[in-house]
Amino acid sequence: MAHVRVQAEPFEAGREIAALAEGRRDVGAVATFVGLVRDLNEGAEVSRMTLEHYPGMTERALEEICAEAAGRWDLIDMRVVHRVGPLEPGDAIVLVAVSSAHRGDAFAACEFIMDYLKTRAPFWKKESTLSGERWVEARSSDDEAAARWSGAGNGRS
Amino acid sequence: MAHVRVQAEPFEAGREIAALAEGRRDVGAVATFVGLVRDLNEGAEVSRMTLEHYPGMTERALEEICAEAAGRWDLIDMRVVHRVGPLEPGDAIVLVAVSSAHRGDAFAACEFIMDYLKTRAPFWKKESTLSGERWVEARSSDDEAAARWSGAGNGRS
Amino acid sequence: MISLLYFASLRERLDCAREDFALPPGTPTVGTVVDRLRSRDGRWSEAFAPGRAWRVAVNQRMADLATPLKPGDEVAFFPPVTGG
Amino acid sequence: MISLLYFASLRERLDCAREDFALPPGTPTVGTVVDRLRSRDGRWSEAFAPGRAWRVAVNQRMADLATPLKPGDEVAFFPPVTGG
Repeated sequence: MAHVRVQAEPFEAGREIAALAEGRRDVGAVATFVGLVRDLNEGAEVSRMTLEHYPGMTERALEEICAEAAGRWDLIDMRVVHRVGPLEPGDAIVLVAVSSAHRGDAFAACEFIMDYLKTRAPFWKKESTLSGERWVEARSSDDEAAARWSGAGNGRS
Repeated sequence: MAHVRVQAEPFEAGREIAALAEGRRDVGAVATFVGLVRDLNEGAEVSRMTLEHYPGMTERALEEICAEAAGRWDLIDMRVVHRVGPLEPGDAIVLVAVSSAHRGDAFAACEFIMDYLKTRAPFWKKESTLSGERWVEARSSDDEAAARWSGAGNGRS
Repeated sequence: MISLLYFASLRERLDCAREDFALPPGTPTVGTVVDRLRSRDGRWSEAFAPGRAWRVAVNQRMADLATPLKPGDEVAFFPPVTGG
Repeated sequence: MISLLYFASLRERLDCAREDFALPPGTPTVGTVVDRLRSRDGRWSEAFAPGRAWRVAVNQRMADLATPLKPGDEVAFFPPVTGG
């Protein structure tokens, strides 16, 4: 049921959110996350960012993450849009939007999908800084964020 | 720093999200919640919904909730838009959007603002159903959601 | 004098949106005013019955029975909120 | 034969995006292939050194050293992901 896209073009968050509610009367909540390129990462000024991905596997990984969210929470629909190629500070990289009857499910699933996307979907960032280009290193905080969701409950107290 | 509006007119989620990121290069995350009118509530079909509010206090309450969020998390900006007057199933009622450098802060603050808005901001819903009009009763689940955030930590495990 | 405001189901039940109210002498609180309102008639005593859920704001900030009042205050009574 | 794919910093370090690879005899696994790659030269042995963080996917699903391989499989090696 999830809608997943990988594209070089910018996306419009409003259009993605509207698509989740359009023509429906049972959606009570849409939780959305938009991730953007910051001009500062780990202390270095970032002038440009290039996103590489693994075509085919990316879409499959995103769909599997959405399917896992659908199994954990009571959701109506989901959309994930991830950009690839060259990006600049201020550009949106990723959008995750989740619709549900109630807000608790929508919030939890949206955060879950982002946390899992950050550790499981095959995208890699290369930054251009004053001291040259560098591949962004994976952060242990992202692993910890994803690990919250494993275990017995849904990762919350 | 928060931008708060109460209005009868529809809002555009995309425009509100864009306003948080426009001309900035330090925003890494925007978490957004949109609440909509459902056609079914507590087992009854809803054909129309009217939102009453307490002019003056509403804006103040929303600003105070945002100020409290700003004190708890590392946030860049916030926007809260709440509609009043007659609404129909499928219409958006409320938008909360929070920008931050990192996603954890944006998600937590957005959910916090919604939970507090639901229990502290003076809005009241009246539903039109097949059996007539009725004021929506406050739900204990909303009190419980808001209570998560009090206590020592930030309400999470 | 103070202003009393009523909202939503409370406004409809009492058939009153707003009234001016003479502040009782002494050191009046929200509780003093509520006692006076309860003594009006069955409709009012029922609306403010001890077991019934209602909320109060003084000068647009959430308050309770112990909140002190002074001339010119705006006191609003309403049911638990249901926005969002 | 199987296909080996390399992404991001691993592709740059090895100067290789894709190659065909003769599947070793017996009951080959990802581990069998990695052992062969490590034996190529210093660049390869360093890229796949035990302490180094890399990930592997077989037919576009996350896998590990024990994952069995069969002819036609697509095996991808890459650093920990950093999207989003």
